[in-house]
Amino acid sequence: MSKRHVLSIAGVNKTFGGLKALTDINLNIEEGKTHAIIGPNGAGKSTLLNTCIGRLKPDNGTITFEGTDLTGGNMTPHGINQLGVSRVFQTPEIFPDLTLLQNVMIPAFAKRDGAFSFNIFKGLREEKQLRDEAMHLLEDFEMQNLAHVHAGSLSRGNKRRLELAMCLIQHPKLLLLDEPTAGMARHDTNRTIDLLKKIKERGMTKVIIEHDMHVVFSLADRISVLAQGAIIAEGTPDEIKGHPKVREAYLGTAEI
Amino acid sequence: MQSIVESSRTRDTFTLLIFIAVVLTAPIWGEFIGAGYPDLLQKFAIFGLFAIGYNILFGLTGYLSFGHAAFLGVGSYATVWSFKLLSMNAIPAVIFAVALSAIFAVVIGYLSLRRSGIYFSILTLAFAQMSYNMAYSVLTPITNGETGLQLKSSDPRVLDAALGVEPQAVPLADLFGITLNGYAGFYFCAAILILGFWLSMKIFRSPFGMKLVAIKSNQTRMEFTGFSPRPYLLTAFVISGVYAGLAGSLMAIVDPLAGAERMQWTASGEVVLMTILGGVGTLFGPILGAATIKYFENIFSAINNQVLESAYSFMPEWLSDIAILLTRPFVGEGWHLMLGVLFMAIIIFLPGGIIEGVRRIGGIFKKSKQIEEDA
Amino acid sequence: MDAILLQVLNGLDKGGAYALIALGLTLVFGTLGVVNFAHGALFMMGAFVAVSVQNLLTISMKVRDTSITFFEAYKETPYLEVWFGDVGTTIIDYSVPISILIAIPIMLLIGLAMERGLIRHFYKRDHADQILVTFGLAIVLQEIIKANFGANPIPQSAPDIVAGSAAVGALIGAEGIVYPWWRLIYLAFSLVVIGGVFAFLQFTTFGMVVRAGMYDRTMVGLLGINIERRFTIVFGLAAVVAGLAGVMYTPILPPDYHMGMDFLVLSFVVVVVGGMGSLGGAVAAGFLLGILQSFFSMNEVKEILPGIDQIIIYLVAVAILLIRPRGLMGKD
Amino acid sequence: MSTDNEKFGTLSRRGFMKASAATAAAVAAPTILTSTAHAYVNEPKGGTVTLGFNVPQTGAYADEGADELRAYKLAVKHLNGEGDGGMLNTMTNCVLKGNGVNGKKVAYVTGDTQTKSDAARASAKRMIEKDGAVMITGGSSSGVAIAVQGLCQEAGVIFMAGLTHSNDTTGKDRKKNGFRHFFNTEMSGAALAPILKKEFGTDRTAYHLTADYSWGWSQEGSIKKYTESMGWKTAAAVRTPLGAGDFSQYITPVLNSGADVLVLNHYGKDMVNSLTQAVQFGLRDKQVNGKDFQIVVPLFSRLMAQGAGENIKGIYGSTNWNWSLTDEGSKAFVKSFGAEYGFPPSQAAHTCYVQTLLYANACQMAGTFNPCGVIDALEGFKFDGMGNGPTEYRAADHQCFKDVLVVKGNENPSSQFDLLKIVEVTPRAQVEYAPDMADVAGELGACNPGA
Repeated sequence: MSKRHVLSIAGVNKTFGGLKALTDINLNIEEGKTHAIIGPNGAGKSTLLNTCIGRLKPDNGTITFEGTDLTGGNMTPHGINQLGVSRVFQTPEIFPDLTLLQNVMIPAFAKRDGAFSFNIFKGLREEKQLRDEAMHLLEDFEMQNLAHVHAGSLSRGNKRRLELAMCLIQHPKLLLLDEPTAGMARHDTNRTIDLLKKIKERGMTKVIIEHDMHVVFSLADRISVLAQGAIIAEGTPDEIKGHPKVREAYLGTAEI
Repeated sequence: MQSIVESSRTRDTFTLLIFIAVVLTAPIWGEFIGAGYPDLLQKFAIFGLFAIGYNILFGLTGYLSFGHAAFLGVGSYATVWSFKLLSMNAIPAVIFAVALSAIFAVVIGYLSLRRSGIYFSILTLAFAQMSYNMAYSVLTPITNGETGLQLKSSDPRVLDAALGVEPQAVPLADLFGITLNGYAGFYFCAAILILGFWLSMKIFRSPFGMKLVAIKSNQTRMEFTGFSPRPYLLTAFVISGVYAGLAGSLMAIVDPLAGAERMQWTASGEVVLMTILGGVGTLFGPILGAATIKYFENIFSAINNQVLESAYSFMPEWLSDIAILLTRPFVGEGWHLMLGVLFMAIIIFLPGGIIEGVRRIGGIFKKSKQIEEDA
Repeated sequence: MDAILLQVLNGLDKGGAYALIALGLTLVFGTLGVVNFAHGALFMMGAFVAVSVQNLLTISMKVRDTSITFFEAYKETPYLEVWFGDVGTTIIDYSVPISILIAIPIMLLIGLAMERGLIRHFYKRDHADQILVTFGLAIVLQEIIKANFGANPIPQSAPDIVAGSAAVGALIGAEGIVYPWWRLIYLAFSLVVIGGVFAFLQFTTFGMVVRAGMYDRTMVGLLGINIERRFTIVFGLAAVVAGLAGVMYTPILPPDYHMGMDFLVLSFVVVVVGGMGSLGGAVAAGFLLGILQSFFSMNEVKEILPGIDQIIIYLVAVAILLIRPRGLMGKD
Repeated sequence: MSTDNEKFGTLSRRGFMKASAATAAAVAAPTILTSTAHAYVNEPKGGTVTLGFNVPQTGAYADEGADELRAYKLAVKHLNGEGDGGMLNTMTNCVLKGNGVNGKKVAYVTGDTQTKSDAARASAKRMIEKDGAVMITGGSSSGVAIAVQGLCQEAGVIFMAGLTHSNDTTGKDRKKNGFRHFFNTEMSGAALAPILKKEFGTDRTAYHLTADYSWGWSQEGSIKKYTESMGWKTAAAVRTPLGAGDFSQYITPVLNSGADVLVLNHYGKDMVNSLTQAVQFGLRDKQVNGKDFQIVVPLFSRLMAQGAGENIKGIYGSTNWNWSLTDEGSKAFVKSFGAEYGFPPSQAAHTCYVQTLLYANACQMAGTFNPCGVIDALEGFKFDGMGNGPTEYRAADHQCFKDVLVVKGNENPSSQFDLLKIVEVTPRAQVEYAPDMADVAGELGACNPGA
C-alpha cells in the first residue's frame, strides 16, 4: 500500500502570550490509519487539535488536508467539514432540542446538500433514504429505541455516542476524536472501542486524543507523544511502550 | 422543540383544512365575541401573517429581532406608491411590496446577522429606529411624514390610465374589478394568510426548518457539521421580513394609507408580544397571539362605564358597583395595564404561551381519560 | 468657540444622565446576567418619588375662591406655609433635594422587592425571556403611574438658589458663557454617584466579592460565599442609582409616566456601545454618545447632513457593533 | 346590539352569511350583494343614533383625550335633555330642543386613538362597521385627524375634528365629509404677529425651534411669514426630533445667535420640555441688542402648559378658547362642565363639545343623519354664543372662521387653572385667508353617504 498522507502538519509553532504551547510540530497522518496523540495534561493536545481544524491560528507552519491549506482562519469550520473532516468534542456538542434521529439526520443533510441548501418543498418524512440510513446507524449504536427522544435528555455517555454517530453518518475521510471515552463507564468505553474498531475495518482515518491508555493501545496504529508542546516520540504502540523518553516523561507517572 | 415534529401528511392536510375552515368562517364566529366586523377580522389576518413570519425567525432560530416593523412599513409604503404610480390593482402592489421588503431584509439582515444574541437585537432595533425617524421627518417627500402617505384621485396611475380605467373619487384597491374593502378585503387577506400558514407549515416540516432549529439548539455543532449558519439565518430573516412586508402591503390594500409609526420599535415589540403570547415556535401560537392582542386593542379599549354597567346589569347594584370598581382599571384607557399583566403572567407561568395552556388542559383531559380506561 | 464649549457641556450633561442609567443596567447585567427592560421604569419611579414628595409637602389648606363662580374653585395654601411661614416655603422649595434622601430607601426597597419577587426566578431563563418579562413589568409599572398621576408632565423646580445660570465662561476668559446651575449640579452629581459606585466596588470587601462574582460566578460560589444575597443587594443598588438619576432629572425634564420607556432604548444602546457588563464602558459610552449627540445637533452639521441628529445614536451603535462587537471596553 | 347594526356599508351581513356558508366562492360575492335598503351608511333605524368618540386614552395625550371625553359625555347629556343644557341655551340659530336629535336619543361609543394613525383608523372603523356610528369625532393631533378624516370620507360618515391645528386638515387634505372647529397655524401666525409687533417692536430677530414633522413645519412657516412681513428677521429655524427630551443642544446655539426672540414650534411634551429648558438656560433674563429676550409659543394648551409650571409666565401664544372668557356661551359651558367634574374644561374639551352640538344641530336642521344633508346644513352655517363670538363654517374648506385668542402666561394666577391671560381677541377678519391660497389649496371632493 502506498503511504498517502491525509493530514500533514509541518513546522507548527503556537504561543499564548509568552507561553509556548506548541513547538515545531511535524506530523503526518497516513490514510486509513488510526493515529493517537497522547501526553500528560497541559501537553498541548487540545491546542494541537484546535490548530488542525483552523480554530486556532498557528504562529507559523502549515496544516494541509489532502492538499488544501487549513492553517488558522483560512477555512471556516463548515468548509473543513465539507472537505471530509468530522470532529467529536471533549464535551459533547449535540442538538439538545432535536430528537436523536434528527440529530443524526442533520449531518447527513450536510454531507448530501453541502453547506447551504434551501429545501422546504420536500418534507422530512419524504427523506426516506436518509432516514433509513440514520435509523440503521442508531441501531448500530443500539440507540434505536431512543430515536424519537430529545437529545437533551440523554446521559452524558449516550450524548458522546450520539455525537460519534453524527460524525460517522458523514463517512468522513478524517475523524478527529477528542477523548471520545472520557467520563464513560468501563462498559460503555468497551462498547465505544468496539464501534471504533468496526470503523477501522472500513478504512477511515482517525486522530484520537486520549488519556485512557487502554483505549489508545486497543485502537492506535501509530502514537505520537506530546510533552510540553513538543513531540517527543512517535511510532507504533510497541515502539512507544518501549521508548525511554516516553517512559521518562509520561508513562513513568501513569499506569498502563 | 415540540413543533418540529415529523407529522404525517394526512394529519397536516387535516390541520390545514381545519385552519382554512376557521379562517373562512371568521365573520360568523367573530360575531359571538364581538369581533364580527371587517376591520378587526382584517387585522386578525394581517397581524396573524406578520406573527407567523416573525415566528419563522424568532421561533425557529431564536434570533430576537426588534426591528421587523421596519419591513411592515416598507411594505405599506411600497404598496401605496404602487397604487399612486401604477394601478389600483392589488397584484402589482403586492409584488412591489414583497420585492422591496425583501431587499431591505437582505441588507439589514446581512449586517445584523453578523452578531447574535442581544447584539443582534440592538442592531435590528437601531436599523428600525433609523428608518422610523427618517420616515417621520427627513423623508417626508417619500413618506408624507406624520400624516402618512395617502392616495389622491389625481395620482398618475400609469397602468390604469393605459388600460383606460376610470379614476375613482375615493381610490380603493381592487382585484380585477372586486373592490378590496370590507369583507372582500378580509377574504383577500385571509387567502394570503392561508398561503402564509401553508408555507410556514412546509418550513416547519422541512429539512430547512429542522436546520434552523438546529442552529438555535447548538450553533457550534452546526458549523462543525458542515453547515454555514449565516445563509440559513439570512434566509429565515428574509422570509420573515417578506412576511412582514406582505402584512404591511395588506394593511395598505384594505386601507390605502401608510404611516411612519408602523415602523417604530414599539410596533416591533408588539409582534414579539404576539408571538410569545400565543406560543413561540408553534404553528398556531403566533396567530392566536396576534388575534388576542388586536382583540384587546380594539374591543377592551372601547369598554367604558356605560358598557360595563350594562354588562353587569344582571347583578344587584352593590355587586355591580364592586365589579365595575374591580374591572374598570383594566379596560378602556387601562387596556395597556391588562395587556402588561397578562403578558407577565404568560411569561412567568406559561412560557409556551396560550398554546401550552391549551395543551396542558388537553393533557388533563387525556390523563383523566386514561385513568378511566385503566380503571 | 463658545458654541463648541457649550456643546461640550451639553454633551457632558446628557452623558451624565445616560451614564447613570446605563451604569445600573450594566451592573445588573454584569452581576446577575439579567437584561432588565424595566430599568427605565426604575428611572421613572425615581422621578415620581420626587413628584410624590412634592405632593406631600404641598398638601394644602383649601379656601373657597368666591371670585370664580362657574365651578367650585379653591385657593390653596400648603399647610407647611400656613404653619411655618417662610420656613415652610423654603422646605417646599427644597423638595427635589429632600426627595433624594427619601428616594434612596424607597428605591432600594423597590429594587429588592423586584429582585426577590420576580427577577431571581429568571436567572436561569434565557435573555429573551428576561427581556420580555421585564418589558411586561415596565408596562405595568408605567400604567400604574399613569392611572395615579395622569399622562401629562408634572413640573418640578430646582431650589431657587440654583435657579439661575453660572458664568462658567469666566474661568477660561470667555465672559459671555453661562450655563444653568442645576445642569452643572446634575453633572457633578452624576460624577459623584459614578465615582461612589466605583469606589464601593473597588475598595470594600463587598465590592470585591461582587467584582469577583462578575468575573466568575461559580468560582466565587465555590469559595462558600453567598453570592446570591450580594447580588440581590446589587440589584437594589442599581435601582437606587436609576432612581436618583430620575429624581435629579425632574427639574430638567418634567416627569411623565412614559419617560422610562423614552430612555430605555437609548440606555441599551449606551450599554451595548460600552460593552455589555463593562461598568467603565457604560460610563465612557454615556459621555461619548452625549457629546456626539450634541455635536451632531449643531446647525452647521445638520445643514450638511439633514436629520443626522435623529439617527446619530443608532448609527454609532451600528458602527460599534459591526466593527468592535465587544463594545468600547467589553471583555471578549 | 340593536338592529341598527345589521348592515355594513356595501354588504349586508345576512347576505354574506348565506354566501359564505354555501361556498368559498363567496370571496367574489360581496360586490354583487350591494345593499339598497339604506340611503346612507349606518342609517339609524331604532330609537337611538350612535356617535363615535375617538380620543387618545393611552400615550402622551391621554389627559387631553380624557378631557375631550368628558366634554363629549356632557354634550350627549345636554342633547338628550339632561343637565342644565349648557350651550344649547346660548347658541344662536339653534334648532335643538334637548330631546335628542331628529327624535332619536343620542348614544355613543368610545375608542382609543393611541395618537397613532393606524390605531385611530382601526378604532374609527370599529365604530363605523360594528357599532353603527354615523359620526366620528375627536383626536389630539393633526396626523390622526387627517388619517381619520380620510377614512370617514371613504366610509361615508361625517368627521368632526377634535384638536388639530395643522393647516392641512382643512387645507391640502380637506375632505367634504370632514369639518374643523379648531383654528390652525395660519390663523395663529396672523393673530400673533400684530401683538408681537405691538409688544416687542418691529426690529427683532427670531430663532425658531421646530418639531420636525408636518405640523411643526406648517407652524414655523406661518409665524415666519407674518413676522417677516412686519420687519422681523429670522436668524435660524432649527428642526428638532419629536420627543427629543433634552433640548439643551438646540437651545445653547440660541444664546449667541444674535436672535432676541425664540419661537418654540412645539406641542405637548416637546413644548413643556423645550420651554422649561429654555427658561432654565436663562433666556428670559437675557438682554440682546439692548432688548429683553422673549420666548413665543405659538400654540398654547392650558392642560399641557401646566407641565411647564412657572416657566410659562409672561410667554405669548395663541389658543382656540380659554375658560376665563366671559361671554355667555363660555360661561354656560364652564359652569356645567365645572359642576359636573369640579374643574374647568380645556380648549380641547371646548372644541369637542362645540363640534358635537354643531353636528347635532345640523342633523336637526337637515332633518336627517345623511352625511350629504348634514354637510349642506353645516356649509356656510353661521352661529354665535359658543364661546368664540360670531363664527362661520366656511363652505369652501369646512374650516370655522372666528376670532382668535392671543394669550400670555399669567404672572399672578389666582388658581392652578388660571394659567393663561387673554391679551387680545384678534378679530376674524384679520385671520381669514382665501381658501385657495398657496399651501392650503385642496380639493373637497363630493359628499359620500357611503351607500
